[in-house]
Amino acid sequence: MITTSAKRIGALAIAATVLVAACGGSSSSPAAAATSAASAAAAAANGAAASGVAGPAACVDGSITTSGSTALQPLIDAAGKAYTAACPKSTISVQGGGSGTGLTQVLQGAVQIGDSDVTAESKLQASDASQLVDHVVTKQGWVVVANTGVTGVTSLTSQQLQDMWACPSGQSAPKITNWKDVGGPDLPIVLILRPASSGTRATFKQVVLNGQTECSGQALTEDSNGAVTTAVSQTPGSISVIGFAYYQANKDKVAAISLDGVAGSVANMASGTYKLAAQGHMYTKGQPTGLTKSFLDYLMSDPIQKTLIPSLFYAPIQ
Amino acid sequence: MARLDAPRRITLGAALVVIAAVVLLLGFIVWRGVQLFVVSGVPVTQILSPTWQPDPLSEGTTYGLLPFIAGTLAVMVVAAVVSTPLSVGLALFMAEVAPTWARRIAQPAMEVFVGIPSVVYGWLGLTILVPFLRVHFGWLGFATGFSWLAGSLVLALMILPTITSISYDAFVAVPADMRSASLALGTTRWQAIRHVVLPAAATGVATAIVFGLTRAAGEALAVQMVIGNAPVIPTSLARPVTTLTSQITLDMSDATGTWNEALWTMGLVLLLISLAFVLLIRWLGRGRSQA
Amino acid sequence: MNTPQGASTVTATRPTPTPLAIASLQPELTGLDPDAPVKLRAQDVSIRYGDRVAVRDVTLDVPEHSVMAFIGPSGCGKSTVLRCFDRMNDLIPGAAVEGRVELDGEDVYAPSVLPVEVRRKVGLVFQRPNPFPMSIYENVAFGPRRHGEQGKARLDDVVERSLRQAALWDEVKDDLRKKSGLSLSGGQQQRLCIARTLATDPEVILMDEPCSALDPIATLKIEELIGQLKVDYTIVIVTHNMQQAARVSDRTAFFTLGEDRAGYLVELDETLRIFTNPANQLTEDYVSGRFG
Amino acid sequence: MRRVLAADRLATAVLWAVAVFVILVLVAIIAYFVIESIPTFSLAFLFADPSLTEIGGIGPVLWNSVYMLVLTMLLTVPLGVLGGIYMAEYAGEGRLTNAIRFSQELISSVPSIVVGLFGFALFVAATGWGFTALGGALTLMVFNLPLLLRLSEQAIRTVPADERAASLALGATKWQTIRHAVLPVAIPGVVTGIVLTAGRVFGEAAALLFTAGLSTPTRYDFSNLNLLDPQSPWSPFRNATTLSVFIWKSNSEGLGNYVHEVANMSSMVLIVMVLAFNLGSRWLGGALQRHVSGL
Repeated sequence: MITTSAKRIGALAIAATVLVAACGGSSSSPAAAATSAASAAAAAANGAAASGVAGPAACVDGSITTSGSTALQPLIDAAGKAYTAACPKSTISVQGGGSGTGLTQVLQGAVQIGDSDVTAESKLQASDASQLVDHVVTKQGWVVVANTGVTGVTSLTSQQLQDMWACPSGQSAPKITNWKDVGGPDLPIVLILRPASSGTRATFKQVVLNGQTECSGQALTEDSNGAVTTAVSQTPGSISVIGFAYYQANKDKVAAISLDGVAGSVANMASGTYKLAAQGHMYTKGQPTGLTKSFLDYLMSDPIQKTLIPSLFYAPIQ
Repeated sequence: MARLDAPRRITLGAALVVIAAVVLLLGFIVWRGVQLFVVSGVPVTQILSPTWQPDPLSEGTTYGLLPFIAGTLAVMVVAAVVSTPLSVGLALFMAEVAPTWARRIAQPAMEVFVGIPSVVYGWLGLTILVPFLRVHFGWLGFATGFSWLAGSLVLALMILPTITSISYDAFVAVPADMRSASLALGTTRWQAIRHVVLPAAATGVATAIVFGLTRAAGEALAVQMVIGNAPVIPTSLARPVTTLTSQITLDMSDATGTWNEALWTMGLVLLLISLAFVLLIRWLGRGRSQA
Repeated sequence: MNTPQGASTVTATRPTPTPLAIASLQPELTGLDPDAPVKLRAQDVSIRYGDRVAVRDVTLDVPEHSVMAFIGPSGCGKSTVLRCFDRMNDLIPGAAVEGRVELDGEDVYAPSVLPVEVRRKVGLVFQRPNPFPMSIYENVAFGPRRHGEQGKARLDDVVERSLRQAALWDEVKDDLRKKSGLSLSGGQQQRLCIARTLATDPEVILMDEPCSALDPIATLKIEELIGQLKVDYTIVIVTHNMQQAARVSDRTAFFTLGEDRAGYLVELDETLRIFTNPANQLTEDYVSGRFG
Repeated sequence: MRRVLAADRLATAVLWAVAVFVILVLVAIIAYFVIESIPTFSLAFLFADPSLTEIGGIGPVLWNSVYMLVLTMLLTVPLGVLGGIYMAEYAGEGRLTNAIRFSQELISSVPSIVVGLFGFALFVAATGWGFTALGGALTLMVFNLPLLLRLSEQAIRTVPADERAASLALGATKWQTIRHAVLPVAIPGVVTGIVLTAGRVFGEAAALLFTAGLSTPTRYDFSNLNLLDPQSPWSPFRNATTLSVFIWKSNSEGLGNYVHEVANMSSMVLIVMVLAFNLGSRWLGGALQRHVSGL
């Protein structure tokens, strides 16, 4: 376990982190400060132009890294860019890696914020999860998408999806293996899964499959939203689940399928009628301070919740 | 031990770093790799199960590594089978047949081949090979293109320069005398290659192939991009399979707890596979030095 | 072709016919058969490596069932000339042969002639013993096998006969298949190489300093062997060792380097004559040890 | 006879065909990337910041590749060359030498993903550094050091024994001999070894996924020379996605629109860099050889 090893060398590690963070945070040699100030205006203009989003009310200097959910990544990345564009003396590195990465790494202190599609309690041992503080910053949704060659299927029910995805006990194949059984062309269904450890897969399993196990034996498994999108766009008869933002960026490459008659849209998600959605969590180890706190506060502020979040196809937290 | 002068001590220290790194690496991987059994109490025999059901939320959690081990070996062996004739043929060409001008092209070309990063091969496989297999060989069962064969072909290309350059060295090491002797007996060039050069270089070529296999077993990203990553025992070249390395890259970042420990166990298994190859290479080398 | 230089111009300093004619004048002295047909012939042969002329304008005849020795200082092109008889020069990039090389009156460089065919009739024994890294038996059987001989009994016969001819049979007969050719001593290895050549049933055996890597006793054995082999074969031997040339050969050709660093044939005569009363001053100087 | 000759001709033809095929594949790969890149490539791509939503650029990751290369080499070269000197000059045959050699062979066959896991556990988690260029460089060192040590050893071993004997006969000490007689002659070989090792840093991705990080900070301020400041592009204590990792990442995390173009152009840049490296090293090796032998 990573955690035990980390604990053992804990004291040393914390000392090192503090040292590095301290040096990093307080470092502003006169020369660097001058240059930074000079480029601040340009950078701010640049950033604002790029995101069209106002920066935070007050800047905090420093450097933080967030990692985790690739579904949340576009949002946090854009927010981070908007923040650092306005505050040139801060650095916010946004990494993907997956929800488990985010949770594990924030627990280890490797990053300051861990982004996750699922709660820490569902991923970590209770003793570890209790060290983390949850910040729900947004609501995110996923769209069931199929290859564009699958015509005539615009909506599927949860039951149909279960029959396509889940293995009846003792069976090695799902009940429905051909699109013609759900009103589509005579074409075998190719399931494309995310890794079993992914938050997207966990949410889909919980919300749509009622916890039934996927038939992974004959399915493809792809690493991330991006890889899934590529695979679905290429593979005839394929079906998978991707985040709203990834769908919006690839509308012409994959075909969206409504769930129980409800289209996957920000409005439907915000109103609560679209069920394939989950809260976006950002975890810190203990209460946040400094730039971490400032950034989390910024994420809850109007420019993000009212402007950026809808523009990137997430839903705001009321 | 005699007293060491300063330069000797310093250079020795540098060399010892290599041993230290190996000991540390072995220690770490072994330590983390056995956590699955020691801490989580999973029986060692369970890793030989064909069922990979690591999700703690599902019932019947089973950490069977057989699909990954079998997949790794399967992908690797087919890659070697595809790559060996090409690379040994190319090495023979460069060593025995090529006129000077052709050698001047082939040699730097091999170096460039070695230099192309594996992600580039993976990307090529994903954008060209996978669709190609699906479109043109769909009738053979390549429903998606992501397949055992796709992984093996990408790997075959990647290990080609490795096998080529090592077997080239083996061919060049065969004394020119041997070839002349054969030719002077009135054999054709091919007879000389077939009956003198190839047998004399056989252990060198075998070593080259094992080196290629080692590299194939360890490659992660390129394979993961084209193989489909289905945790099943490989049965058809046209179906998706998975390997130890690709499962590690897929799950390492997201898996926690016992699941995470199982991934480290996969790392340990990989390490044991490469250890076996190193011993095999040493054994081959010993055979050669005795001959 | 250029105007003839080398051999012809040099011998022209004495009003005598060609060297071969001299030999034929004294059959009773040498025991040579003046009517023996010519086995190998080089006529105005020049050999170049790229731009460099290695040997120029060599003309000589080797009669059947005799031994001819090539002697001369290092780099004079003896081996180069030797190797044009079995077209082994073809293997050197950039090597080009001009003039005419004949085996039994046929041009071995004619476009229709394959090197492989020439080499089956003309065997070559190398300076350093070079047995294959396989058993003694396989070494000897190598040539016949490649030439299509499959029958085990016949192969056994060929191996035994060749090893006997090479005077090696008694020393190796007990571990023909057990021992590697490389496990033999240097002299044995060289005799194995000779046996290997004999097994292909050649008509001519070329030997390129076959004893230079051997000790005196092994050398002696090889020399005895050459004496026995000339009954059935035509032999050309390149040697640095003048006593060896004197001991084993019937005729001797002396080569040297010209001003232009290209080798040429100075004189060819029966061996006794070359070592006792050579026609050319250069030859005299060389055989008497004054240069070379 | 005829069959034998036919077999010879056939075999020759097959070997030619194999060679032509392989070279054509290589040419096709390079041509593919060049052709695919031309429509979208601009010089700005080399310097601009990456973007999730538009084509962006690879400025920072290119810088990171170079930075990681230099950092890794700073760590690897002194140890590798000194270790090579030990193996070539001091080590006799013995258990220690055997252990070092076995370690070399073992590490060079350990999958890079396993080395990456090791680096993650040690340099990321245990040290508490998080994902840093330094952690990545140390990880790369772990599996480049044995290679460099081996190559330097070989280069030093090829120096003729006469050179050593001559120096020792003049009364020089062993170290003086190594320093002034052996090393100067071995330098071209050692440099070739260094370049070969360096080439692997460019291409490595799997070992860096879990060590140097996947994020690409933007807005590098090159006047910030504070090496401990994670904002400084010069600092080893910062995330450093290299070009190879970036290609993998853009496939898996890119938002979609320009993934193809970005990955193709990045691959082309990577291949061109590797090519340049190769040619450069040949040229450098040749020049050094002439320089040394001319002395």
